[in-house]
Amino acid sequence: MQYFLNGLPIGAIYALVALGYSLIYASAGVLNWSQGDMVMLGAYIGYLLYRLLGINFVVSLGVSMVAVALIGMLVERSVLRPLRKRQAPAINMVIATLGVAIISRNIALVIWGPDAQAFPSPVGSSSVQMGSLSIIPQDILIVSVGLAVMLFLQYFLGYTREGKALRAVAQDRAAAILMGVDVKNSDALAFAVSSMMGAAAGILIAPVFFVTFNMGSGIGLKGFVAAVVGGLGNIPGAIAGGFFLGLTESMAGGKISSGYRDVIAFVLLILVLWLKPSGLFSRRIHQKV
Amino acid sequence: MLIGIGSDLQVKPGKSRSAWIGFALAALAVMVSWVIQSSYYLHIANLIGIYSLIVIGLNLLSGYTGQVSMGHAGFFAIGSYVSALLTMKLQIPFWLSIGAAALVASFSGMVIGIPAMKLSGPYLVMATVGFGEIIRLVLVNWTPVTRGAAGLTGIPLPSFLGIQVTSERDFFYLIYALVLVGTIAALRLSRSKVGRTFVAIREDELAAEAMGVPVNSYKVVAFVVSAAYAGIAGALYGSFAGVASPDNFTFEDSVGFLSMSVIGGNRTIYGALLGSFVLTVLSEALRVFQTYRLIIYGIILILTVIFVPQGLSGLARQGFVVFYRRKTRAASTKASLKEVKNR
Amino acid sequence: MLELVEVVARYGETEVLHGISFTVPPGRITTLIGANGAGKTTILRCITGLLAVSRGKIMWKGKDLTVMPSKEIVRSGVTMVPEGRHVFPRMTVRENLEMGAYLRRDKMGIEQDFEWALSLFPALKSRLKQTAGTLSGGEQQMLAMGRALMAAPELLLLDEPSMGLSPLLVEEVFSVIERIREMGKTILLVEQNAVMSLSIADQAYVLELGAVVLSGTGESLLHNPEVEAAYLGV
Amino acid sequence: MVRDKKLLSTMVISMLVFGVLSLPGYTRSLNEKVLKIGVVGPESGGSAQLGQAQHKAVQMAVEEINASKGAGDWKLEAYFEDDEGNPTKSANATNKLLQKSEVNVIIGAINSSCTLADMVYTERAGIPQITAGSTGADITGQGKKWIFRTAVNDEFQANALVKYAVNVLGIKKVATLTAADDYGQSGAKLLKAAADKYGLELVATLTYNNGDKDFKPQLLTIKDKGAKGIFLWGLYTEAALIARQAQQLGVNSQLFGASGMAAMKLMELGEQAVEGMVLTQSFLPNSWDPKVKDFVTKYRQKYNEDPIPHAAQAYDTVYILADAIKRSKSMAPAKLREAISKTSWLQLVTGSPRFNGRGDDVGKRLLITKIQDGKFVFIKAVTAGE
Amino acid sequence: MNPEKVILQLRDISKRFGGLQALDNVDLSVIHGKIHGIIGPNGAGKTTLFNVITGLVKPDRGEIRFEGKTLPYSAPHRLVPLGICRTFQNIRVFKEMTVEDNVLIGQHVHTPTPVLSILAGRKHAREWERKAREVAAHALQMMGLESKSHELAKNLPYGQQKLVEFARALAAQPKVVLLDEPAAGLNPAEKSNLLKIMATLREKGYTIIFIEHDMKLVMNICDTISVLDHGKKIAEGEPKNVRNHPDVIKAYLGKGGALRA
Repeated sequence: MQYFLNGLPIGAIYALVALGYSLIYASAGVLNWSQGDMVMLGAYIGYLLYRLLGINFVVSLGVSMVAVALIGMLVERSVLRPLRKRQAPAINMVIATLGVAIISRNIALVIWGPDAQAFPSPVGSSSVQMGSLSIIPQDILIVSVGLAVMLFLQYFLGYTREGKALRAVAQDRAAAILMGVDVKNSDALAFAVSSMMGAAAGILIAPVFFVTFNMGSGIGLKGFVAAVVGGLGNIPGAIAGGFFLGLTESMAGGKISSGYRDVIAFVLLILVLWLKPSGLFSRRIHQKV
Repeated sequence: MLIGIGSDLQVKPGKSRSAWIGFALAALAVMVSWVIQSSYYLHIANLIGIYSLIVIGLNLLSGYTGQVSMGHAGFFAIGSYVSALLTMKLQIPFWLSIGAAALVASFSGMVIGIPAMKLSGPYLVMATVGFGEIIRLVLVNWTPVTRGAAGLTGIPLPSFLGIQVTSERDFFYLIYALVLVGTIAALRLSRSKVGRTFVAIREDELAAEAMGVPVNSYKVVAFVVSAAYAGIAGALYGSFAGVASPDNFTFEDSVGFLSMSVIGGNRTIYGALLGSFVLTVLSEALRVFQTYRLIIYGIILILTVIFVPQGLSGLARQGFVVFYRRKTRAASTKASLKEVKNR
Repeated sequence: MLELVEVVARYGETEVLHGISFTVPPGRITTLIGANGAGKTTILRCITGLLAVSRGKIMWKGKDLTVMPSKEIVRSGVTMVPEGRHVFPRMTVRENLEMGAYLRRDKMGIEQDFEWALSLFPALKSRLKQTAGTLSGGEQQMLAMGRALMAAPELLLLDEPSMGLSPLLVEEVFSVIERIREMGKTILLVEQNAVMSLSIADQAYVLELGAVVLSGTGESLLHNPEVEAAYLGV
Repeated sequence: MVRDKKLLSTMVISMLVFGVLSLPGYTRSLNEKVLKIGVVGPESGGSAQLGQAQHKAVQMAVEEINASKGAGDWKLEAYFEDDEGNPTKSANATNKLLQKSEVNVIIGAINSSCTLADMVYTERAGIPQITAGSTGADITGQGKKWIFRTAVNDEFQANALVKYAVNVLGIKKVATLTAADDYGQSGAKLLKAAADKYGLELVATLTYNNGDKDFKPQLLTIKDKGAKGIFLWGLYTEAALIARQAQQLGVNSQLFGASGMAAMKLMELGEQAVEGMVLTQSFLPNSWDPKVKDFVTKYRQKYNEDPIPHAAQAYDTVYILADAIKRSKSMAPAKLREAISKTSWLQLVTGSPRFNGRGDDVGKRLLITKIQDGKFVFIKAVTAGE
Repeated sequence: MNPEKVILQLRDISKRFGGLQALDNVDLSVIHGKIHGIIGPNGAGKTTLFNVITGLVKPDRGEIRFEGKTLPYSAPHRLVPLGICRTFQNIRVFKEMTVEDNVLIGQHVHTPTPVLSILAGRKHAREWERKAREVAAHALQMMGLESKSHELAKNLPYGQQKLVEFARALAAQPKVVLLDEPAAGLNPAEKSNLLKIMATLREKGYTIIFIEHDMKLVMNICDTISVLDHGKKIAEGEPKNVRNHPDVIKAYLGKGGALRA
């Protein structure tokens, strides 16, 4: 039970990152490997505002999300758009986003230095005992804000004009064009929203993980795993995949072996992919001949 | 005749071609080794040779067959450890240990190739990333055999046909001899029925299947061949570096190999040599920029994939086509254009 | 009035339209018929900006559509119902219809058109909350048409609306097309079902291999033996 | 066929250009009294904190020594190369330093895997190498001639910690939770040996991978097994996280740590969770020792941050070199090596260095400290002889 | 019943995709050495039928017999060696490969893969390669593409790409060739060329099944025509009978025989 509780907050973080991968993949058809580094940038900007400038947590969260969203749009415009224009192969897009990851990671290193920075939890770090279980306020914050952000995303995609357009592009790009949707804008929007999710994950996890320049690589990879398990491009799948991975890790680490925890997670994933090649939580799509 | 960009396949087989290429490359290698005096440069050249082998294999898999792997550090690691352990613990001769490394790596290629044959696109990438990470984590945690994170030290210098390899220059000959053999083998393979079938699978899996190609088996074969190259490179690396530790075989290394493959042009064999040359030299040359080095590296990476989408070998070919067209009458080109218009 | 002037288009290196010219008179149904591969769908793709035109002009209300982005083309009143419906499968029927009005801001008008679309396709009324992917083929066709109407188009392009539908449904779809004309819309209809489309068309063009080979009123072509020949190989 | 030729000629040309660029410029002059020090360390990548600290400390020491003529007539020059914590890159960097910068001695690297990779080349070139950061047993255990180590000895630390736990705190049941890297794995081995030696019951030996953020599964296992003491062996980021998560989970065991995590950052990141933790370290920033005070003040002034132990060790290493060149009066590698090996009577920040036959510094004193009110509080000092 | 030899026989083939009954109890007998046309309006299930025959789609029900033996449902590549090969409705040539290489892929099952010999650059491998290229050249000659053999397939005009696909299928030396809309998008000259090629093949003893929309072509060359509509076979027989079949006219042109009225 304690393992289950521990898996939830990390699962929520993975879900947020996975949402970023899925959203971009669905609407722009690109694997964005710099997703993890948007988490890092979000955490640093949050650190700057909340810790160094002493700005209110909620405001810091909001400002950081917006700032990283702008960075995401910049990436879309300066990297992805030229690649798309030249109809570069998908693998070039992968390398390009990996390049973005390398650049952002090292810019952070130059600006903020190599040391981990503490990010005080806005809700305190002492835990509450409930019987044999201990509950940590920050974890509650992570899960609740995480869920709130996901709900916000659901609202955005389900009820706003731009959000619906984004979904339309993801489901049928050509038809969306025929409805008058400007797909270039929607690509930029997908990057913005995904980066925002990443930034939220970054700030939420910062009190737990601290803030480091290379925190993005691990989270990014796990988020990708979660997105793939959920079926790339599938929004509810990404959320399910995130929690699934978080809980699996927590259970595997606790019950089997801590050193081999990630091995177990990866083996499981390859098996999942083998048995259900398009992700655990997605429907099969038929190839037309 | 129109020359297509980015395929080795259009060259008609000539009887003495591969022998000629072999001779040219050998001559080149000897020449280069004369020219390079500093053992730092020889060291880098050797590293380029080792990377070339990996990237040749990666090109056969990703460029020819269209199966993108982001876990090649895993095969590289397996080659390194197998060869190192065999030479250290069982005193097996170096050349045999290379064979064993290739064999075990190929086997692991098959193991990952089987689930991978059902996968494509990001799902395949995921599986290969997972594979690479599994290998690395096993190396770290399986301490009784791999000695954990400390890695293997004191891997003996290889001796070959009774000749003890000691200096960077000796390694240069050893490594480039294998690069030569590897390049020729890959060229022959790529221009044979096997390479043709690989490309057909990349171009249209379903059509290939419909033409009687056992697509799944060929995909596994591509993984096996590719892994063998990485395994051989790993064996060389182990004895070259003298040490092997999990830190050599990270996700970042896999990404590096893939970048070399793409930047060099993954649809040719030469591209592998070009890519490993350019990126290795680049990352060394950028050392002068110290802290900003990796930022610049990232920017160059992005600019290259944007502006040279076919990779450097594609660029070379394109340049050549322009050159060739100018030189010869483009009669057939015109004729085929006319045909289009008449339709 | 829509007017195509010497339009040339290609897919990659292959030229598929070799200088097509024709006009679509306002308030009428114009139909393009012809065998598969004749270039009918390509023409629609050119008009909506999905495919770049390599030469020629497409004039609509005094403007050349070939230089406008798709968004502006939709805004200028041209909407297409693509072949194979292309509804948004994981959106509800209501959301699909709302997507049709993506570029519109007039709430009242949207509301009206929504009601109108539902009155044209009453089958959709009970399915508003269902996701479009779960609809039958005929319902999807109706949804796609309804969605296009939500854009309040002046010119409606229909690509093979009868494809894959049972005869009864085909008749229903065609009667709706006639009702849309009654609302004063201009319709360009691409069809394989020659008899059906010619019988409702005011104006018709027969395409073969990227060129117009016959034209006339629907009625006249209906009795033209060459049309039959083109279809039945007589 | 024609295209093959073309491609090959392109390659020939590029290889030739590469070759010409590499034509060596022989500029080494033995008359100039400049000692070139090559410094290899991870200035980017996961262990950048250590590499950058080393860079800063060496830079500072070199400037000081040159300003005060601390190496007699000799001037020191430092050449820094980043290895990203990757052994291949580290070997490249070492080769570059040896061949291009033509350094006389190498300080580095920090990650053991990198140091081991570098040693292959310093050994081949016959140039002394001193690592100020790598603690892996293999480094001095291979019987290599040219390697020295000024990092604090791990075996010594493990014994001191375990002894303190048994004798002073009376703890009988303990667990180890160590990083799955070389540093942590050798620490785990040494701790186990020490525990066996001093009769402690080791109820769990757990590991984590570097970069892990969630240690709760391990901590819960430890809690279940009822360990009264937890020995940590790793870097401060993870140590702080472990301490915090232990506190959150209500794991009340005494925490022990080694020098790798002894940094002011540990308190900053761990906050009250690390209170009461017992650590061994070679260096205490708030020590009364004037040498230490001086170093810390200067470092703070120059870099506006607190030095970590690695910085102190690297700083001392440069002083060892300055002393050695003064005595050897020659940059000839053999003489330099000889002089380094005979280092004695120096009073430096981390002790009074002496090298044993394997190249390990056995003159380091070890401080047992405890964290109280966000500070390291000195408990006692031990020296290797004890 | 039929004196001629039935090479391929389908019995009660049904296939359902979600809500769509793509094939509904289809029976089909294809006579050896004949050209068998399959027609029907868009969405009638023609391509699905091809996919079932070539193993791409597993039928829900029914049996396929080829040369008297029940054909197991299996991967397409296992059916090619038996003598079944096809082309696709939307061209699926290997775009980045030369025309010759495209055709060589068609020969895949008939050429050995002497890997060791290839790696060693031995004569044996080169010899096989040379032979394979001869066969390919022959197939291309038949299509009139011999001058294009070294061009990349993607650089050819549409009509020629279709022929490349045809040549590729023939290179597999099939007994039965399935052509999915081979004439779609071809100009009259190319169409008549196609007709000639098909007639030649019939003379050589090939059996051809083909889907086509161009009625003229179908009526001219087919020995038998089957008409599908909504997954059901609604008519079958010689061209002239089928052409006048009221159900066919209705299915094809829309309302029953309006054109004739």
